[in-house]
Amino acid sequence: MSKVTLGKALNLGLRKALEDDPKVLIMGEDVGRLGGVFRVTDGLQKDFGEDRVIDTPLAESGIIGTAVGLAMRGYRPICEIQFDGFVFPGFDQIVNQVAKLRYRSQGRVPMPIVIRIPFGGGIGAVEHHSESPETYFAHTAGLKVVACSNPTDAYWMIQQAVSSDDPIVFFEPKRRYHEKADLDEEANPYPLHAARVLRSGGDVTVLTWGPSVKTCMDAADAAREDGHEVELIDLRSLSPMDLDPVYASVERTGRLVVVHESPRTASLSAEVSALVTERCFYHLEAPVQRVTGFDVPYPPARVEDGFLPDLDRVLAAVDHTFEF
Amino acid sequence: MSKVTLGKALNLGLRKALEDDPKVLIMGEDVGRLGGVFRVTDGLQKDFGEDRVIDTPLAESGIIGTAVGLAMRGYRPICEIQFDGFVFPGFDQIVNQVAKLRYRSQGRVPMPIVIRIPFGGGIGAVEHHSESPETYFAHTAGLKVVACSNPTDAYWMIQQAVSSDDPIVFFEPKRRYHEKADLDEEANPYPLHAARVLRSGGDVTVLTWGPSVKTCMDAADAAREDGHEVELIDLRSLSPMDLDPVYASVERTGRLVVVHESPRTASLSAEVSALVTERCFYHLEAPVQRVTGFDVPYPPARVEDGFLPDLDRVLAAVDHTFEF
Amino acid sequence: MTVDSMASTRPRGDCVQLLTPEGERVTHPGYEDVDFSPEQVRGFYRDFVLVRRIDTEGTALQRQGELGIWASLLGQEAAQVGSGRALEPGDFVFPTYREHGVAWCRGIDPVNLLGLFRGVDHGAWDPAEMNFGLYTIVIGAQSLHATGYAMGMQRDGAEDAVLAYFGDGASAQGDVNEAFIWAGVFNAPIVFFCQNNQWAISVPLARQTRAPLYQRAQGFGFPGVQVDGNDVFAVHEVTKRALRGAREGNGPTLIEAVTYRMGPHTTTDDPTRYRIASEVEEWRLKDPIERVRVYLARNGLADQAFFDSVDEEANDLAASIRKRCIELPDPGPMRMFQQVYAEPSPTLERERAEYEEYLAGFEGSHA
Amino acid sequence: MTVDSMASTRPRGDCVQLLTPEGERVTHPGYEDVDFSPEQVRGFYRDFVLVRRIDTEGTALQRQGELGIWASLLGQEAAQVGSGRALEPGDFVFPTYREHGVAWCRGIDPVNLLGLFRGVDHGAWDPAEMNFGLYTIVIGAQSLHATGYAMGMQRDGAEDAVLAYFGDGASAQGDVNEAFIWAGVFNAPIVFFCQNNQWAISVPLARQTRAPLYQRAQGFGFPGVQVDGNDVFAVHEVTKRALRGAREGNGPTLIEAVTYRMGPHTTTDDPTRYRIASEVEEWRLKDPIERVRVYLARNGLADQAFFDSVDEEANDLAASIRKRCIELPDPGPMRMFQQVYAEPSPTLERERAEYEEYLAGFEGSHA
Ligand SMILES: Cc1ncc(C[n+]2csc(CCOP(=O)(O)OP(=O)(O)O)c2C)c(N)n1
Ligand SMILES: Cc1ncc(C[n+]2csc(CCOP(=O)(O)OP(=O)(O)O)c2C)c(N)n1
Ligand SMILES: [Mg+2]
Ligand SMILES: [Mg+2]
Repeated sequence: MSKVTLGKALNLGLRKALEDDPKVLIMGEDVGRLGGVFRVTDGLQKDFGEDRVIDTPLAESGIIGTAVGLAMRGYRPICEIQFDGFVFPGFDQIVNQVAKLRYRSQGRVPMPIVIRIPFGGGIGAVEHHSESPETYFAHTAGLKVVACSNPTDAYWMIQQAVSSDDPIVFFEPKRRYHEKADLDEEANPYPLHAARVLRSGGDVTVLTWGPSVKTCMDAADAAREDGHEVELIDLRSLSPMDLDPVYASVERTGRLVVVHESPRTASLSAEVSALVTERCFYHLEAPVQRVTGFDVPYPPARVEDGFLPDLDRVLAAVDHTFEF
Repeated sequence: MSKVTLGKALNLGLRKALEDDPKVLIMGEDVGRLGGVFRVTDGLQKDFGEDRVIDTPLAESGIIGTAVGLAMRGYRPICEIQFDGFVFPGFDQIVNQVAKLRYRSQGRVPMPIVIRIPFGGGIGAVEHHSESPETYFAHTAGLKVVACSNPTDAYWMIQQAVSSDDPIVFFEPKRRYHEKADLDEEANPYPLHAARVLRSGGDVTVLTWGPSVKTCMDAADAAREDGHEVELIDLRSLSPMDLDPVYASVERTGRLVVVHESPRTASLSAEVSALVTERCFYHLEAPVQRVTGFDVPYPPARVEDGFLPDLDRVLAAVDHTFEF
Repeated sequence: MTVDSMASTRPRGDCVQLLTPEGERVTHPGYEDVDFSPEQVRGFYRDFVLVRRIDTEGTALQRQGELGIWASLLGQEAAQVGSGRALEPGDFVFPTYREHGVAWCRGIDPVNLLGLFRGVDHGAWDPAEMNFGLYTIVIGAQSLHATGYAMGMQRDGAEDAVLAYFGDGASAQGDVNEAFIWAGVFNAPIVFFCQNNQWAISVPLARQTRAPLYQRAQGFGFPGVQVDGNDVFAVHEVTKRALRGAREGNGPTLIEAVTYRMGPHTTTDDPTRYRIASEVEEWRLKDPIERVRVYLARNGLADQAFFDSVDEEANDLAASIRKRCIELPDPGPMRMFQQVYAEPSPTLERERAEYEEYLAGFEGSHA
Repeated sequence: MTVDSMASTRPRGDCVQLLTPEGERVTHPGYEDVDFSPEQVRGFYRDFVLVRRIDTEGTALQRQGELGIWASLLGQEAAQVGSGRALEPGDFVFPTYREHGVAWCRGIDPVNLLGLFRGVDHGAWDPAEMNFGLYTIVIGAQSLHATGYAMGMQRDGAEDAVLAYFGDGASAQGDVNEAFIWAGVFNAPIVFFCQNNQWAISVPLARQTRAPLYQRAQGFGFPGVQVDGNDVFAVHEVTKRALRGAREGNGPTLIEAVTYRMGPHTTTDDPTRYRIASEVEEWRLKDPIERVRVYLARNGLADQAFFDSVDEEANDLAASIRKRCIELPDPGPMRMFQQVYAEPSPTLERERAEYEEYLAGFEGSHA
């Protein structure tokens, strides 16, 4: 076991995927020679060649659209979108083609495409570089959506995504790229579409994903000092959502806080709230609380600390669940 | 007062908008000579000229993107997207530009753009012609989103949308284009962003919009026969949502059913459920019920009756709220 | 103009034509050696008649309520058959929604084209089996799929090519232009085949481009050829050469086939609202079938028996299509939940199960 | 090639150059009459030095943590000043995120460029007041805004034009090509100014296009001109003519200014990972400023006192920018909720109010 960063774990996972299947390709802007602006594909073009790790022209619709054709030809393309805000020029190809071709063809045309998107804020960037667009994709039938939050998950989830025959939008918490943890390359991987209880606790359930997992872990530590034991769940798969552990937890705690960076209206926390309320109607001691980005465009960097759910806002929501 | 179709009411409203302000333009595919594939812009190019009613090249990003430039120049463009599924090639310009330019410029660059989208199913069409993409826009901060459901609203709402200084995505229930009702052109228009109680009832609240309003009205009639008085609310404004009448109603009825055609996951009914549960936690007799499209791509026309919320599914949900 | 003017554009005479509307065989610089065997020409004629008959049947079925809509190829038979018959077995086609003639050349059972228009499916054939992609409705989207597919062929070391269809209207879409970029940069084995039928629904060509379409290619670094799209000889030869070039590693070509949409955009369209009858009449004189019939007859390459037998074949085909169309099984509501994903989604499974239970409730109540 | 080959492409000699890297005044067919007054040339030089100093200061401020990031224009001064100084007051500019030199020509206070990179705002000037759009980060998006704006000018009967900037990488985006379509079809008064600085981050020009970029225009039906982007004389004259043509109703022109990004893509980039030092060195010999300095000195158009005074002005400007940058007020968290909409949104009002209350809670706890 070695300590690696989340970015390096993705790099190792991608390398493994390229090694394991000659049909796997990587394509995107600057993914080749440069190794990606976050170095996630560092060294891969050198080792697998320009035909498999492809620096593309600067056009996201082109990246996704040609990946569709490559998939039809039997390839398994992994597309990198450079930053969250730049996925939208490729949105039509994702929503109208990637998501629908299997359905359109009654299963004859598989779409084993992975679309990697570094997402979320907190890196002090200019506009379009800090967004959390996961809701758009989770709302789109035909896609699957996952988000990793730590090096071990990153390493395994990217490989599982690549070997899935369904198209997967793969979110990477960009401000956690440099965080290190032990990576066990021999471990039995956890299922891709399963949520994971990271910490058990009987007082209140906190559900989150991606970059907010660490925030919530810190909040759980702080809550303990306030006398509240938090059960922390990393959702991991945003579509389909695996809410069984959440239902089970809420049936014990009666309290749920959902935390994410994307704007609130019609977000995944709304869906979780609706489903949990439906399922645990008689168990809830308080309405589901949501700690989210606000319904504003992502603000300038010097304002983002206010936009992002932080430890204090999570704690305030946890406290609030005890006020009903 | 005259009886006109919903499509004709829109046509009259657009004509009024063109008459009232020389800066108003209409642009889109086939909106000129043909008058639009649904004839909503019929006769307008003839009367206002090719410079104001513009047949554009076939490119949605171009339509929205040039509208942005025209708006910066002081014009008020009304863009027609021919069918719901074809808005996605223009999605980037809508999400990254139309929605964000006011914010980006600290209010210096207004974006008085209306994007008209005929939406929803039930017309037996081929793929991409029957979708309900309202959630994507309601989730996008910086946009406002409305849906009309009857001729009078159509007539007034389109004019209100055009005179708003905010960008508005304007949904038109395409399978209701031919439905007729009285149009009072002298009436005091109802506020654009307000929900409207269409029918009072004390047993259960039903909230919906667009093409499902008629479905729910029929369901309310049927429910009465079953002994349930339905309070029916037309949401009208999907962003921002005006839920005050819904809260007030649910505080009386304790029961809420939300009905829409778009797929369910992370849709507006999820948001309504989350908000209503938060606000009316102690009043709810049953969890909020959702009657929606399923989480599948829009199916072939001969299957769409199963996909679309119909009277029976609404009634079943209404009944279900009494089972808690 | 105040700055360097455009390089000179091709003269109109550059439009390749090998058979005039009057059925006269002519030649074109660089095309002197081209030859078609009588059998081949009779083959084109047969394709024409059958394809037009399929199309007429589609329109008739729509009128009778058996199809929700139909997109007629009337007038574009030469563009489609000429190019479709230039394909080698390993080549792969990406169609729009109007390529019934190309589908025919690829061996797609015509009844399989109808499911989409009847609303029983979104496309009924296996692209991998027929080397013919599904009909694509979002304008221009398939041009990028085609380019990606061609890049796959390249990576496979295959000596095949892609033939990608789109319309004059589609030429304005970002996707089509991005496809030109990609194909040029990667030297992909692809032929872009633009059927310029003069109209995108009600919008005329001049609203989609300021320069002739075939000239677009040059600015992207590959050749563009304009061809009389109603002349099957010219279309066939130009497409054959372009496909061969692609297979041999010379990269992409754009072909602009100048043709005309004789009918409405689809059965729901009323073209009298936006175009004048005389324009249609003018194009009727350039009918792609008539000129081949005249050519065959005048040169003694086919007799009345041949023409009669083709007509008879067309009648039989029409009857069979009609019958099988009406018999197409309705998919039933549960189709809705099938093949959304390769690997099951619990969310969808739950929705499916609940809906099944809901439907079962009705059965109970009817029992 | 197996099908009709491309029409001949312009010879390299078509690239307009009026001042060599060695500072020698040359001419180009059609440009024999061009003349620049000594004052004008000294003006270019002054612009160059000040703009480069603004840029150096941007990089320095980033290194010292005062800016989050900085996109340097180093090497592109002639392309930007040459074109920027060709503008008439009524013309309107659509920049990318690197047009600091054009902003300077439009009279934008340089400190206003820094807010975006410091993270205090997304753009600090009023486009309508400065006739200079906000910096646009989504590659290519502004090309369509520019075209729409030009269509607005057309409708207003204004005798003005739009100047739209984008990069070599941007030329591959669908939006840019759609802008070409629109501009051509509507004969919009717009000049597309492509700074081909050879790189899109780490991706070289050859990955964005197979043909030289200026040739793209021809396929869309309007002229394309290639110009030595490091030659301020040539850039200025070519841009002036294109803008004049646009104003006079001759429609769009594409200008490809061949230049080089001497620095990293932004301060976070490390270009040694993807390009070789000798390429950079080669371009250093083509420095746009040096050739004007040599021209001025050799022709006795400026003395040492002039050069010294410009340097001094640059020092003062840099000091002022630095001071005012550091003093830029922090917007404070409530900025987040401002100007999302023109007319209030109850949803947002509630979020704002709740957050304000939440923040107030802290103040209480600190009191
Ligand atoms: C992205 C998109 N926008 C709009 C439409 C609606 N639409 C269907 S066909 C058509 C015109 C297509 O014209 P062209 O490309 O010339 O092909 P043709 O129909 O003439 O064969 C339009 C606008 C669509 N299908 N897709
Ligand atoms: C749509 C989009 N995709 C990706 C990016 C990330 N990105 C920023 S600059 C850049 C390269 C731009 O190259 P070019 O157009 O040549 O302009 P230059 O930076 O050289 O001035 C990329 C890929 C972006 N800003 N927008
Ligand atoms: Mg056409
Ligand atoms: Mg560049």
